[in-house]
Amino acid sequence: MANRVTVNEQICKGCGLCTSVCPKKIMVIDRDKLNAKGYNPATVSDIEKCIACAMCAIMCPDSAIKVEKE
Amino acid sequence: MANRVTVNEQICKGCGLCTSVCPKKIMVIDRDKLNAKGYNPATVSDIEKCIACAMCAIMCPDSAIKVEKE
Amino acid sequence: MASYNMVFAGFGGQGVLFTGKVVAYAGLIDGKEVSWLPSYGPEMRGGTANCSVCISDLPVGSPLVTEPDVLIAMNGPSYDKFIDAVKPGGVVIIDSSLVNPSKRREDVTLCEVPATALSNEEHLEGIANMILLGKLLESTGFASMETVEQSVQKCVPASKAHLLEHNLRAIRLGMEQ
Amino acid sequence: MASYNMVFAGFGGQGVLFTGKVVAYAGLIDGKEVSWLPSYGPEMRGGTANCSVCISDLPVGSPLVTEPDVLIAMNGPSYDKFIDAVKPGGVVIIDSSLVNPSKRREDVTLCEVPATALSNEEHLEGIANMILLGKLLESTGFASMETVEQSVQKCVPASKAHLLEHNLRAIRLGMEQ
Amino acid sequence: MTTVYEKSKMLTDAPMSYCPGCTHGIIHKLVAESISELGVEGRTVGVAPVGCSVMAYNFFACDMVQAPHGRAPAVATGLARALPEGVIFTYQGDGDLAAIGTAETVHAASRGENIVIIFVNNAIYGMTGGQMAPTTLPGQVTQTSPYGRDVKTAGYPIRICEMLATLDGTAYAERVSVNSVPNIRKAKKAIKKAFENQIAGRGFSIVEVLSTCPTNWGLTPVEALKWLEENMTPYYPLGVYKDITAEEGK
Amino acid sequence: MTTVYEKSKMLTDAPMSYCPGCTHGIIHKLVAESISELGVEGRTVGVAPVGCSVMAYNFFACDMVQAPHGRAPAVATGLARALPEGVIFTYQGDGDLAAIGTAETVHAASRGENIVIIFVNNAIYGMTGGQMAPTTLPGQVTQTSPYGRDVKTAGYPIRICEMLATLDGTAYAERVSVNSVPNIRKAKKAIKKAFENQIAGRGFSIVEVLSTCPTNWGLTPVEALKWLEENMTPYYPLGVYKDITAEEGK
Amino acid sequence: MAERILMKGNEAIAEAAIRAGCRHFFGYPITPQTEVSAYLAKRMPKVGGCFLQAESEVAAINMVLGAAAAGVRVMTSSSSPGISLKSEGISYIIGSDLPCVILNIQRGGPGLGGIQPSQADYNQATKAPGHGDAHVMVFAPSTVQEMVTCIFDMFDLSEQYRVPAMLLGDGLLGQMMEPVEFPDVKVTPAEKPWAANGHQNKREHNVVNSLYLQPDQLEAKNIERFERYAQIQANETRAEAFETEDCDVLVVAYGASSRIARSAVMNARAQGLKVGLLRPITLWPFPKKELLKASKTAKDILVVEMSMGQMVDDVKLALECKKPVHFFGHTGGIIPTPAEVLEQLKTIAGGAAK
Amino acid sequence: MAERILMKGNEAIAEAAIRAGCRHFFGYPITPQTEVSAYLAKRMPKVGGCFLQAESEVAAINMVLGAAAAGVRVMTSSSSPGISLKSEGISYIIGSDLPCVILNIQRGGPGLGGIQPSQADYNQATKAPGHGDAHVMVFAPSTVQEMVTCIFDMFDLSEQYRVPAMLLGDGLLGQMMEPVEFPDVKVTPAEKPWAANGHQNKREHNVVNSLYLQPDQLEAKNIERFERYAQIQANETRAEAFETEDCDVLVVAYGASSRIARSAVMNARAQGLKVGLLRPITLWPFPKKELLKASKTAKDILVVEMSMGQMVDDVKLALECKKPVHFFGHTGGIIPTPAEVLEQLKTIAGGAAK
Ligand SMILES: Cc1ncc(C[n+]2csc(CCOP(=O)(O)OP(=O)(O)O)c2C)c(N)n1
Ligand SMILES: Cc1ncc(C[n+]2csc(CCOP(=O)(O)OP(=O)(O)O)c2C)c(N)n1
Ligand code: SF4
Ligand code: SF4
Ligand code: SF4
Ligand code: SF4
Repeated sequence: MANRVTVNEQICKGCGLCTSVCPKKIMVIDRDKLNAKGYNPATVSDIEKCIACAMCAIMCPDSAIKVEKE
Repeated sequence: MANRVTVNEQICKGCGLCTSVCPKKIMVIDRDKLNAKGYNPATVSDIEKCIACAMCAIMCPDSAIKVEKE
Repeated sequence: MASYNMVFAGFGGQGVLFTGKVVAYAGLIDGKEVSWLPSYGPEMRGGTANCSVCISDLPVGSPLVTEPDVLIAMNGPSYDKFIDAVKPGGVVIIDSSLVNPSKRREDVTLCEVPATALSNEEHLEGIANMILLGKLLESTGFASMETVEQSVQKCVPASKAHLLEHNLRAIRLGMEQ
Repeated sequence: MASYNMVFAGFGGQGVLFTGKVVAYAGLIDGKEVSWLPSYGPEMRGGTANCSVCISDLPVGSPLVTEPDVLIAMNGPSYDKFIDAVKPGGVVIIDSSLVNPSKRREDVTLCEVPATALSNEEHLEGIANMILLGKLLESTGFASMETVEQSVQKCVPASKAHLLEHNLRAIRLGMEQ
Repeated sequence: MTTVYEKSKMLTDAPMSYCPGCTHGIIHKLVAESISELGVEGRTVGVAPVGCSVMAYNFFACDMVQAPHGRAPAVATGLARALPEGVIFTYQGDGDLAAIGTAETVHAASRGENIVIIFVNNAIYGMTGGQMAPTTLPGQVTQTSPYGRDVKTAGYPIRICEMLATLDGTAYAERVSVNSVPNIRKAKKAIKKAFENQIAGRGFSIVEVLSTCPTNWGLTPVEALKWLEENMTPYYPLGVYKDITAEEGK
Repeated sequence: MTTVYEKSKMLTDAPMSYCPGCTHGIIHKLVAESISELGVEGRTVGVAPVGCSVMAYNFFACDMVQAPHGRAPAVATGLARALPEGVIFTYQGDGDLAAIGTAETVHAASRGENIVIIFVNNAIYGMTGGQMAPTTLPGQVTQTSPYGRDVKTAGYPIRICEMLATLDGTAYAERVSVNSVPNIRKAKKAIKKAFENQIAGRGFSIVEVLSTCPTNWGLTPVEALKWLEENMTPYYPLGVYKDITAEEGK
Repeated sequence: MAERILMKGNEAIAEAAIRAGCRHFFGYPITPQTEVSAYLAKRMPKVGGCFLQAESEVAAINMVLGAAAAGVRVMTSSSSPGISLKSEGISYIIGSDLPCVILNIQRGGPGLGGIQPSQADYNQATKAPGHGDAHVMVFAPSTVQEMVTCIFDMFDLSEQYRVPAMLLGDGLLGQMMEPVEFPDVKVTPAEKPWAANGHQNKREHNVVNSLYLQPDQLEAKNIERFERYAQIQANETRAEAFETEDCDVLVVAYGASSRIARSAVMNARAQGLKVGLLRPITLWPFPKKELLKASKTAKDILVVEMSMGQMVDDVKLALECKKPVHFFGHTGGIIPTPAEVLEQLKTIAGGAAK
Repeated sequence: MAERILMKGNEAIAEAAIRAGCRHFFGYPITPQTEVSAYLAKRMPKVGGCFLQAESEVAAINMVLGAAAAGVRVMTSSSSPGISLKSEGISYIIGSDLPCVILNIQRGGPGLGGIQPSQADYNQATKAPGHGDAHVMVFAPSTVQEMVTCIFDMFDLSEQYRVPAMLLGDGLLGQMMEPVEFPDVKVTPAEKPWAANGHQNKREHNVVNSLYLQPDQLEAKNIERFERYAQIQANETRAEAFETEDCDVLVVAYGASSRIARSAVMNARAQGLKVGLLRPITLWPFPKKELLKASKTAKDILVVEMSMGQMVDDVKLALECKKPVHFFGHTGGIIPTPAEVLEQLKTIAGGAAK
């Protein structure tokens, strides 16, 4: 079983800071989605690779990310 | 002939700063005189001893002293 | 029509303020009384932007358009915000690539132009607004094409003169929609 | 006399403000309406100080005395400044050790008390003002000696209580002049 | 599952009004987490400035007062004097703190006022649309330095920590950055330490946080992090400028 | 006979309004002599503060502007920008410069504004009757620190030269004293140098002059000189805190 | 009742504040009100209170904002130029609905002006204490004793209505000594559930704020505040009428100038002139109904001020311009004399008699 | 005449200032007037002028004082809270008899308030721009073009009378674009023998000052200044009358709200209502005689403002309270609509008809 990363898509502003710090490069902006405020939210492309380092969450200015460890 | 020290008695406030720095102790407050503002002006007690060092004049906050050298 | 009261609305960055300015300048060139008023303040950042434009034969009173004859909406929130205010009989032009008009009104003319899609197809990236302007021109005739051309010339800064032709092409494209 | 309007004037440091306060307090002890108003501001420093004191059966209007019934002048400039303002029939008390009354008025009573000289003689250094207060008491009877004694007690701060007797002695001395 | 990271309870649910990728949000988190970890939410009163963080009163879950532009240290002084048990902090931008608020900042420090100042230095006026700040770098283009800041007419940037460190009342002054995860971790430590100082009554603590303004710098959020690192940190060296606890330790 | 010393022509005939023995008068002389010796009376504009020296406009024989309390550096900035050929100086007390005028002082320095500031530090508010100043020494009794300045509630004195020396815009900052003839001679050199800097366009120069306030210190003028030396100089060390000409020279 | 003692106006205010439960004072020195600070610097430490000399008037008023936001009784003091500097802060305090007491012991203006008594900040105090639609309650006592009673009321009313209260005095009232006694009342400050003093995890977080980015919210806030203003105008006007029952000429004057006017009225009565005095004690709210009542028999009104004539308009408006309103005053620190006012009264009465 | 171009109000002011010979600007950013600074930051260096962003509004107004004292044309700009901060400096500038131009592009208040258009600083501008007996000339243009013409006049008149001039605009006028053309006039600033710009050993030293410690001197100075004020009141009032000849109801409104009022009047006329508009262009001096003339036939007056009603009193006073004065307005940044004003006009006209 994998770790869990939850992005609050309504709060996310698609700034990409999380994606820039993810050591596994699995945090990505989802260009296909648009939230109510008009932003493309971040999402995890491959949760299996997640090491729960929480770099993304620490970096997120909007506290949109929750990281849980197996 | 001696040096000349002129105290503008109307301007002098009798503060005594000049007397405190005179190396020859010849600059004194004249307790017998009172100027229009109610101050006892400074005066030179013994001009012969004056070395025209101008210490008194340099110290005088009210520019009341003029020093001339022989 | 003696006067046009228009609202241009969308996300910041979509060029709605610029579009409004081109329209106002066209009015000026035609010798009309005109005004242009942007929304301003922090809500502009990351949020929506809009401006009011008035073109009239008489001096403009309030430059703030609260009951537009014409609404150009470039995103959903803007459409939602202004659609109810449009005067009966008014014209509403939307970028249908971005706006999915949830609410429809029977008493206004709705022009749906997939401006963003078109701009991408036609290598006119970033000037979907000019396509909508073309549609506005076509549907209201608020000015002549020549006037609008002059107006665009006025509004495009010298440093970006090379984009002039692009803009005009986009307007023409919009007129054909 | 229903009211006294007095001016106390001299150099800063001569205690004119304090004298005025003692007089005002005496009025208060006697159940009168009183006021005390100092001159204030930078001109006080190194310059002259003065205060207005009113004692009256009725509420005091302007606490600023412009036409004194009584003037106590402790230096020449003060005498010169206020002598013309004294009401005809008024009383003028001067420290004649310090004031040489250049101008004399026929219509006022002038009491010349060599207060400074006296105070030095009588080992009452620095309280020439109290000697003048004694003279004031004697010449106007604005209050009783008992009242003034109480007043001095009020006005001398606890830390200086040992000076009380000196003050009273000075006042008595002044009354005898 | 164990939670490795989640939103601090000292932050309200109100979505933050900052631009996408603006590091104001990160700094908010660090402040909230520090207060929360120290368990003093209930007696904390924060002071919001005028600037992009003017609505900080909506984001922090402690009592908050909104101050006039630049006067947060004075407002905090009033609070601190009225609430001896209170934990008082201000959150201020560089225009707020280092321009209009210079006197209030210097004097709160000089008085050793028992408050924490979180000083967000983003080298520009964010809220009003990108004017030159006292901290704008030489040559930097802003709305009011359109040809680049010319030090000959517009003067030099002010290094606040260095300046305040000269004052006897300053207990703690450190400059940190939030441009990377390691720096964020250091920033968190500094901010927490400032609050610890406050709780211990050590007096005036300021943490200067280098921050981004992607919107007015005209960069993407990620570019902005890099610009900060490459341009701001050389001019504003990170580090501790004063720490009376360290001095005491000596 | 040759004149060894006489009243400067840059001083008017108006008798000075200072208390007997107040060293404001000495500092006036040094300013006047410096301007006179540099031959720039005709293009000098001075700014008078609010404080005992408020009427400096009556004493200096150059054009003068009276500024609101603390704002002399801003007024001087306006003058300097309007008169590129002007020689602009301010003359300010410690309440004026270091309390209410802190922001204006720091920013004029930071801008490297081409002005001279003569800063008269007498550790008290003279004109208003002896209140605590930012420069009042710990323990010093004043009207508003009647039990002696308690640094725990009233804060610490500010050392202005040290603080301004941290700013890039400051060209020259020196602290001098006028409590003795040798010190007066040094003070004169410093003041003259500040004006030379101004004339050469080197930017912001400040000379802090330790001065007495016999009246509000409750001392005789001569005692006051001694008090200054014994109490103020230890806290406010004399010396050069910044000098770009020296740095250039290196 | 306690003993009557002689006290300077400035000191009496300071003592009254302490007795009214004020334990926080933030100020900056300025003539002619320095005694307020000097007194409190001595007294506050003895009663466990806080006296702080701020670095400026701007800082002082914002310290007041902070302390008031925390819910304590707080006061600040200044004189004319310092009040101008405070006007942004005052506007914020108004906009944040905070209670506090502000003293303006006026001096001559404009600019640095002078330091002698003046009443030339009337318009600023009553009409524009800061930017925006904003008012403070303005009290204008005329004796040292009344300064004391006003201070008690000001703290109470300010809390009751959540509107700052300003005492508009002047150098004359601040500097003079008069007998005064301090009432022996128990003070009970209002509950302040809105205060930002730490929620102790027991309630939602409080916010003290004057920002409303949505115009409709800002308008609603302003309208709500003006409803409180209307209550104040209805319930809190104060004035004293003196010899007004049958007056032909009514003098209107407040504060220091009302003392002079009162003497003039007494002298005029002694000379058989039917004149009276209406002395507003609150300047905002302006005592309209009191003025209407006092002026019933009057044919002419004479306003006496230590300014170029600032209250005149309020008098005219209160009377709906139905009676001629004359003005006499001095400005710049000159105190009018009773004789000058009497002169005016004679001229007007003479004119009216014709 | 030059070409008509589209320009924002704020930018047009800035350009007009440059063309009026202003080469010195000191300001501090604040919404909604930032474009003034932004424009001048670009333009000033090109014309050899000085644009300086001060560290605060307090510093900015004192830089203005310094530059004005040196004799140059100088301008500063701010919005409501910033103007409060400037009030001490403004009072000093008045007290020093210096000319300058001050912009207040008003926003909602009090306190931080909001950033949308407002007219709630009317009282501050016209009655108490600072402490003391003090006035500035206040201009209230209603179009971008008129802003330009006002700016030229303001520099000239300010120098002529040695009284600062304030442009009282608002966020609407500052932010909107309208066609504007710049007059091609040659500017000749007044001689300034009083300037503190270095005596060059050719004259006595000049002093720019507002301190007069002797009350009689301060009073004399104030009286002399009020004589200039009286001249301004006699000669410099400006207003525009629109459809007033036969009106039953006269609307009085200035600046942005006068535009709305004008639309309402046009609509009302179209509906047969006899209504007119008097638009004050100078607020101080208030155009009394123009108002009296315009209101000749009117039975009712309606004042429209973006505030809680601040000009109302001036209108009443000008009319000596002889006609009922109604008020309609919004505050806090809400812009009234012509329809709302029309509604009011109908109600009043209906009432009047009865
Ligand atoms: C007295 C006053 N002056 C100016 C303003 C306008 N203003 C609002 S925020 C701001 C500057 C904000 O910059 P900064 O403090 O650096 O914070 P940031 O927005 O960058 O976070 C200014 C000048 C104001 N509200 N009040
Ligand atoms: C705005 C304002 N605040 C306060 C004052 C009152 N005031 C006049 S001088 C002064 C302080 C003077 O002290 P300092 O600057 O140290 O000069 P000194 O008198 O000692 O030479 C103060 C507070 C004022 N005139 N204006
Ligand atoms: S950092 Fe946060 S706001 Fe930015 S993209 Fe990632 S989740 Fe979204
Ligand atoms: S120093 Fe000057 S003022 Fe003082 S006593 Fe000597 S001569 Fe007189
Ligand atoms: S303007 Fe700049 S500082 Fe303000 S929220 Fe946006 S990015 Fe952040
Ligand atoms: S009060 Fe002090 S500083 Fe002022 S003139 Fe007197 S001695 Fe000098």
